[in-house]
Amino acid sequence: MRSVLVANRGEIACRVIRACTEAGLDSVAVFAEDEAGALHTELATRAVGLTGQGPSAYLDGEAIIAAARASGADAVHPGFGFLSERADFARAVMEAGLVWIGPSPEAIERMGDKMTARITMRDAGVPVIPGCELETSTTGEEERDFQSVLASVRLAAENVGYPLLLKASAGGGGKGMREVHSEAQLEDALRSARREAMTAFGDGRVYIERLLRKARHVEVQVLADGHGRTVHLGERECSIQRRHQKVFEESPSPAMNADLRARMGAAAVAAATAVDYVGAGTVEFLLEEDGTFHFLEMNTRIQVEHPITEAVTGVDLVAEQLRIASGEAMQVGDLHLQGHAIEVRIYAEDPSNAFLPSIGPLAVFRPPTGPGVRFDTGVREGDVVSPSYDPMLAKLVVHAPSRRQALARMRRALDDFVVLGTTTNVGFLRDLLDLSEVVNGTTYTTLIDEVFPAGWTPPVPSTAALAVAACAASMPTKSTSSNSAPSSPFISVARRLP
Amino acid sequence: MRSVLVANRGEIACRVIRACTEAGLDSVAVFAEDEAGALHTELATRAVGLTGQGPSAYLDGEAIIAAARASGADAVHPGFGFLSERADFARAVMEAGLVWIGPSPEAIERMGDKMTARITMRDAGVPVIPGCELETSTTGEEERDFQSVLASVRLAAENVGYPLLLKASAGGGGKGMREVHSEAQLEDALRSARREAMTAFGDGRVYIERLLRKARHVEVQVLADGHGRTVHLGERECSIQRRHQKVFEESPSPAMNADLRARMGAAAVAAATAVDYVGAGTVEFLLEEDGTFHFLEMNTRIQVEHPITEAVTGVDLVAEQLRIASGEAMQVGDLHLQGHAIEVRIYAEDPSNAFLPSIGPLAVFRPPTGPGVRFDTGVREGDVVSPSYDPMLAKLVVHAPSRRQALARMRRALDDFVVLGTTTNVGFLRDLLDLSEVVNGTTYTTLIDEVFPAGWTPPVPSTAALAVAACAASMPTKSTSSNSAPSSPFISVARRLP
Amino acid sequence: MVEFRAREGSVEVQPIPNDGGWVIGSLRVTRLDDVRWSFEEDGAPPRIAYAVRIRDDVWLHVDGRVHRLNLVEAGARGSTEEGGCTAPMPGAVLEVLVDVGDEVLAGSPLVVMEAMKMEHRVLAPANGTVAAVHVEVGARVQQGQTLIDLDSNTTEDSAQR
Amino acid sequence: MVEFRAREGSVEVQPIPNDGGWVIGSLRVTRLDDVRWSFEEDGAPPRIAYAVRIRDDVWLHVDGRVHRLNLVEAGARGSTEEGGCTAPMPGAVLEVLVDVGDEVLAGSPLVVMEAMKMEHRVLAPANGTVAAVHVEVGARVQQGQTLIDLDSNTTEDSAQR
Repeated sequence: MRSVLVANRGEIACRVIRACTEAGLDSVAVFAEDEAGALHTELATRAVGLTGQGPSAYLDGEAIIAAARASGADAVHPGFGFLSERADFARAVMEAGLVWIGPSPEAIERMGDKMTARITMRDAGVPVIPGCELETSTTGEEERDFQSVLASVRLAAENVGYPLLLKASAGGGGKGMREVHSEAQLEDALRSARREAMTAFGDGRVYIERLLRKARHVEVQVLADGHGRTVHLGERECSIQRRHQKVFEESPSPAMNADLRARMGAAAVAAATAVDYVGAGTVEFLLEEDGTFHFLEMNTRIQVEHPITEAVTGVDLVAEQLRIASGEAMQVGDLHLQGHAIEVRIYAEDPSNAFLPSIGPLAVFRPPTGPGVRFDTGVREGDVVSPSYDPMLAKLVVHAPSRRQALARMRRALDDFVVLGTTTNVGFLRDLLDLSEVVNGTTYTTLIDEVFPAGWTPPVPSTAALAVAACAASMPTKSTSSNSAPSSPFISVARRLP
Repeated sequence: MRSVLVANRGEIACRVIRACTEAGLDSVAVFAEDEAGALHTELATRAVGLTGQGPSAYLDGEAIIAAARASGADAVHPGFGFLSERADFARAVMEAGLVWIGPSPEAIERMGDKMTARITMRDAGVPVIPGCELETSTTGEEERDFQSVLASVRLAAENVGYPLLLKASAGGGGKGMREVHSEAQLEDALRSARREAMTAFGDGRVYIERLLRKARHVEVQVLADGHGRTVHLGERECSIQRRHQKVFEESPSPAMNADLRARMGAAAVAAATAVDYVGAGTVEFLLEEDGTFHFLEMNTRIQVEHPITEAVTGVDLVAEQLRIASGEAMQVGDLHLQGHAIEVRIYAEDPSNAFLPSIGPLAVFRPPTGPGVRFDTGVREGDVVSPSYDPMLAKLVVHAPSRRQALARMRRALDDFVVLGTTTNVGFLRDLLDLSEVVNGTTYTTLIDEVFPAGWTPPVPSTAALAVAACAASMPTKSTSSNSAPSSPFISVARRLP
Repeated sequence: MVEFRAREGSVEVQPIPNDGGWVIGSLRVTRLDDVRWSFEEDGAPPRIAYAVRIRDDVWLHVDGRVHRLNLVEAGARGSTEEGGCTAPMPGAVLEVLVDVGDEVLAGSPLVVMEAMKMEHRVLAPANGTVAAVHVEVGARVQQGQTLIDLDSNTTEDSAQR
Repeated sequence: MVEFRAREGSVEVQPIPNDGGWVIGSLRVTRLDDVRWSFEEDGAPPRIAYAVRIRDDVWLHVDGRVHRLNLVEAGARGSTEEGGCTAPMPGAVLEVLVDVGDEVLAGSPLVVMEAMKMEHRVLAPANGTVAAVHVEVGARVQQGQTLIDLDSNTTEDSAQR
């Protein structure tokens, strides 16, 4: 392995490219037409333009494999999202004679279809959430098909009981997932979940799980190499979510103890072993107040929140991915968790307006710095946030000796974070950190909805703030043109390091 | 303890101020007239101007105590350098009813006078370097006094043998220290060492130690609280120095093993205990190739290179200093070293011109970022480097799972570091990282002098570099005025966080 | 005179140029660079803020918080639409749930949009009758584009609620 | 035409404006923003550099390395002093080790300075005779200020070495 094509964009592309550089590997970035000059293209040894704008460019597996061949890359790292959990893409990469930096296509398939995953896990002795797989394979949009799916869903729902979760079998990241609290809501929820799943995954199949209230979302990081070793690297608590999107993650979980960690870790290793997993993966569980835990799903890729595990375990997960993909044994010692790490996701969204995605220029963008602060991003001051892509701009990670110190460090970091020109959730996150549930670590997945039922209200500016604003109003409007980077679809930019 | 005055400037002031904020304490910055608007003044809750320009302002203990009183601070953190190892200042702080964040004045005195420290350590069973203390107490500049000192130094030197080191008893940081390779050099060296020591410390006394060649500089971090607990936090290897100034530090030491660490750690704890030490301190040793180690000196303050210990131990040393000073027990568990950390010191100096300090605007200043990279600085783009202060601009610290990965990460970070407008040692450091001695960890204190006997030569620009430069030459010269910050000596600036 | 839209009504601020900076009541404001400002109140130490103007908004970071303040330009008032339901962001229309003449209650969904791979519902801002539908399924719309016109119910009705 | 001082002699570069950028031989250079530049050679992918001009110097960061390139302005040549020993940085004079008329060898110390709390020695650049001493102990000097004038020994002498 000498040169890795990173089939992604934004912060995770930058993260992987830096890991390649540090591993002595060349890196190849790809970019859509509307992302020429983006940070990840500059960090890479070489960058190749894709045809088309927006996410579809990054979803074109054939074009990406062609780019790998044209640029001399001999391996492909998919990051997360996009093609990372597409078994067909993994297979095509391997058939093109390239190294696929991820688990086998078979493992992706068995875990990617959530229904199959449920069954596999049950057979491996891993506890799953009470629920019901549906054998219906119809994925069409026709009303008659829909009515027949609805009938079987209604029947299954009666067995599982309300409230329940309707989940797309091909789903992930909250897409194609709907809470259903009564039979009356079922039809609308089913229609909407199937449509979202069809749009996102081209597969409208759904299944049902009992809705576990006040449960925690706790996931276990696993790592497996091609030499028969599979280990877990402790857990991440990701209970603070909004619309099933994680917002705040921490490691270790405040709900954890050594015995529970050993049991959940063993379950996660069993889950990975059941599909002959190789590489970095995450086994997600719901953890109930009484300590019962249930398999939720397995993410067969690097996770957004991987840095908090890196902080407390001292393991560089992306470096291990590269090492494992090149056929070496992992270099991971005994598990020892050091201190406490927290990640918050910085979204371009408006918490005071139903968290709708926001766009605009990053006219001022000064991320926090200092000891114990890690900031992973794919943007810099002067860039423009477009509506085409996922609104996650960055991940802010802190590591400190204790949970209390980590919370204090995160508050300090958020206070220091200056973003002007695009609305973000920074102020909302800062308020979130003061909630007693967050301070005490008694978090659960519906916390945000329950604490902010009417949304979040931004602070009223002080008189002094208005005075400064009035002076700033007399200044010329800040130029917000983005970098005049090359925009031809076939141009490629690169930086060569010595 | 509610509000801490930080009696320092630059990166260490910023470091301490952030620690105060995270500990829920207010912070008070002080600044010389030529440093109004400096970064540390902005980070603090409140900032107080001192009279005078340059280092002398920060050395005025009375003014600093007055500033603490005026601003309502109830504690003083000295950082390193300046007043940090001045027992009289520590005493004055305590007499003013303020908390001194450091060891007792008695401990500072006994370790600050290097001759007394040698004797104390010998008595405590800690091995010292073969050498000779000189009882001469004359500190005058008169030629007759000098001749009598010279006579006794000459006698002692014969006993110790050449080559030897002439060291100022009041010294530190390489000041007042001279290598003497033959009797012929003795007079010139003595005159020069005494003069430098008189200028820096107001105390010209010197002593003699045998010059240990190819020895490693290995220091042990200790932490002691007021509840009777003293621990060591592993070692730092600081062998790569230039003119006795550390340049590159790492932890753990490549020369260390568990047994040696236990023995050196025990010696360091014995050294601290011998002077009833409380707080964070560092016991420096010379480690010979055969594993023999000798006490060099104890630094009774936080050390420049403390971040590498923080990285591998997970302990926040400055937070512990604050905790211990407020009377609490330290919150440090069993020693567990995770991964490998390296620090390099970024100096405004010209490695191609005898490492002379350089000055200028930081016209472009883009520090490296990314996983495992910590950058502690007191400057930002647009600031101007003045000749008045120590030329250390920043510390670049990396943490990675292994030494090899840490070196790779540091190379990547140095490659990414853009500083234009002021000459720095970044290019030199980058070449240093490729030396086989650094790659293999076989470093010793005279490495730089031996590898770069004729200094360092910058790379020749490529044709492409010249072409870009020629285009940039056609642009208007970059405005390099510093921030038009308030400059009245009595003005104070502050930022209040919510 | 600078006027900002506030949660209710507007706020007027009159900075007076003075000695290289501005004075507003007991406050003194100084510009440090392109984006950094210093301000101090009588007796208190100066503090730092970041502020830039971008078109009709001033964006401000002070005391760890960001504010976006909308400038009311002379003669530009009343531009907010009454009864118009506009696209909250750029995206595609997935479903139109109402027809002209439909009576709707405040909060009921009118249009389903897709943006950034997520569905979003545009809700009725008040009780009313659909007066016009400006988009169809599949249409790409810009932020602020009017999707639906609503005739609000009479003031009497509203007052009764 | 732009001329830079090089280690030996000088280097001339002639950028030709072209299509919003410049062309220099087979290289094409484009400006991205205030400090960032893109350059590409025939066929190779573009690369990024940082470059700014500060008075008579261009500072450049490319391929992980910083270069400081001194511009030779028309008519500004020959300004480097021959035989003058100048202060390498601002600081204070601690000792003057020579008097007018002293013969000195290349590399022998002439003046001891103090700056940033460290001692530095100013050495003779060549063999010669001290022609003038411009500073005394305690004087504060600026960077580049002439401290000592040296009459270099004759060309024959130098040639013999």
